[in-house]
Amino acid sequence: MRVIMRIPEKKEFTFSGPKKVREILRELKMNPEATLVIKGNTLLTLDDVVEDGEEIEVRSAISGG
Amino acid sequence: RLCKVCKAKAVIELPQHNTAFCREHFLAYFENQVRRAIQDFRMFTTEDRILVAVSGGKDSLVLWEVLLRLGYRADGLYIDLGIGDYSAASREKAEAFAAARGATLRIVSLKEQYDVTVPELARSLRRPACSGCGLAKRYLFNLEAEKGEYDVLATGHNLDDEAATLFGNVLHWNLEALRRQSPVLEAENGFRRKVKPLIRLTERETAAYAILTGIDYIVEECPHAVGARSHLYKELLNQLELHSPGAKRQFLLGFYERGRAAIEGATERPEVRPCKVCGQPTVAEVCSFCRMMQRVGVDEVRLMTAAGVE
Amino acid sequence: RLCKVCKAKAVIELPQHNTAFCREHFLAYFENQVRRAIQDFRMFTTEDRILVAVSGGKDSLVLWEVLLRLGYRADGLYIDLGIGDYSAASREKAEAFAAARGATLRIVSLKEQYDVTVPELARSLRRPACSGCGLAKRYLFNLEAEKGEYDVLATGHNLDDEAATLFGNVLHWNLEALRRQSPVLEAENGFRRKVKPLIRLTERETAAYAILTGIDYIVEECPHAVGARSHLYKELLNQLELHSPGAKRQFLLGFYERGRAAIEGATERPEVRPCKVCGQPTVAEVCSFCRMMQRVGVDEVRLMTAAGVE
Ligand SMILES: [Zn+2]
Ligand SMILES: [Zn+2]
Ligand SMILES: [Zn+2]
Ligand SMILES: [Zn+2]
Repeated sequence: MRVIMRIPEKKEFTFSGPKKVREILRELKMNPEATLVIKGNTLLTLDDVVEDGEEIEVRSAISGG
Repeated sequence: RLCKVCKAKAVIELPQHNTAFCREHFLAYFENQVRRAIQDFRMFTTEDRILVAVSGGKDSLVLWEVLLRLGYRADGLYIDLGIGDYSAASREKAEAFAAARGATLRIVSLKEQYDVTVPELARSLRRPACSGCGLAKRYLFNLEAEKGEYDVLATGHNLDDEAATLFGNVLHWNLEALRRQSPVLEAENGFRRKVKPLIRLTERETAAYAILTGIDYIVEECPHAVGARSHLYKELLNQLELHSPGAKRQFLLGFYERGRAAIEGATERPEVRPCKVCGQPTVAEVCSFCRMMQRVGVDEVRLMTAAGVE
Repeated sequence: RLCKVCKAKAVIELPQHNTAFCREHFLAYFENQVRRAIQDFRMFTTEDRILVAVSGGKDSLVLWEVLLRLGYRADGLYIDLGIGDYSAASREKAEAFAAARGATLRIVSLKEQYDVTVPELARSLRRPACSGCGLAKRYLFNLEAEKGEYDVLATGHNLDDEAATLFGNVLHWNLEALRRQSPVLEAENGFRRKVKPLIRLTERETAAYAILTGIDYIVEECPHAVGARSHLYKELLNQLELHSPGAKRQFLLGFYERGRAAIEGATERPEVRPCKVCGQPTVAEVCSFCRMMQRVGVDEVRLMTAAGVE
């Protein structure tokens, strides 16, 4: 699977699936309290599973201001 | 995980409420929280004309969207600060949002009105860009609201923004800032009424609302905001939240309910009067915006003209 | 890195003061900070008889050591809570410390006086052990000070302890607790004067002082304290400190200088009177210690006898 991050900088990761969202966030060291996982036009919860060949975006919800 | 209301598959978990929602019920929950903030703090009614400060980011666009959905009379104000590609891209998002909804977007450009941009300000003043930027935004927001005769100014500050500010104010025991921190600042001495309808919702919730309603916002951060102190405070509060869900919310709402009143009586309110140059309210002879602009070479006539003073 | 004073090799760096010290100058710095806290907050004089609450841990033994070195009249009080090996080991440390210095150590045993231990209390009450433990310590400390006619009670709370407590109180906006949080609580209504002379020094500094002066303290934590909320607060504050050295200190001392006064006026002081059973001060009819003990079967006569009431 492809995991895309846009902020603070553009990055891309590849994981082998199936894998739970919770696991993906743990490996990326992202705090679930400040993160959304986007697939298409919807969101995934921590127990959702991402399969090989799928693409998701992990987006930090923290912004300045 | 299933939606608490309809048992359909959930799209978002909210540990602070120990719950989860499907798309439909999350949007309903979100709009309800905004409605509740507006009512609890008596922010405005459907009669009032509201000006929303729109940056092109998630919070301000989501706020505008929800106010329109709830039937309020809300226009947007975009302030173009001339921060290169970032300003261009964020302005486009704001314009596209307004056009798609047939909503009114007012635009003020620092470059057009004062022939200076935020990066230029920062360079001449040798100050961090964010301080000049915040000052300019506050000033122009109030000025434009006056010109457009709006009753209320609304900003998209969310729970995380406010909790981080509160954390910083408490760490330094800045009593004056604590007194001023409020979901509603009443109109007085030439300042318009100011409100923050998103204070019951976290940053993560506003981002989720934007994604689930298809609001196209600028994801990139302002290049000047990187490494800001408020990020550190937000991170620490989110770590706390991870261990005790709801802690952030309790911290902020508890302050509004009890802490603020306790501190309010102990600080003095400075006297406010009109700026000798532009007429906007200030505690000095000349307001800090005019002083900043004069230091970078903007002349008095231009400041007066932009402010609509003869 | 070299000692700021004498340029010998440093043994400790203090980022919050942007400095480093050799052994000798660190000890001098440390004792000076204690002296300064005592003076700034007018804690006590060389005339006063001081009772130090000694747990066998680093903070209380270091406090006792410094007070003796500075020439104060300080005795120790060890309260044996009956927490298995932990109590036995910590009591030994306290006794050895006193013996080596020819200092007076008073000992009170919960088991001997009331025939109950903290683990038994926790089991019967089905409450976390720490709540009963804190209550018992506070009660017996005050009672013993009265019996021994001490002028002041001193505890080893350090900057991290106090900053963590403050953080918790602020997170919950517990105004009553904020009002009571102070380096000095004046004597009133049967409570003796209480002071915290280590509040200008961090946990790391007190540990360093113990090690460099060869004080043998109990390193293990009380088995009940593991995972306490205050640990999380300390960790978060230490992360903050890493990014802005001095932030913890500023937070705590700023509260004492400005925040506390602002909040003090806004809270009401509850009325205090003697407990109907033991005569110790309380805001209820019967004090919370006596109520707790009665709930686990300790009878009134025993409570009265232990308190020296006829
Ligand atoms: Zn649903
Ligand atoms: Zn002005
Ligand atoms: Zn030295
Ligand atoms: Zn009693």
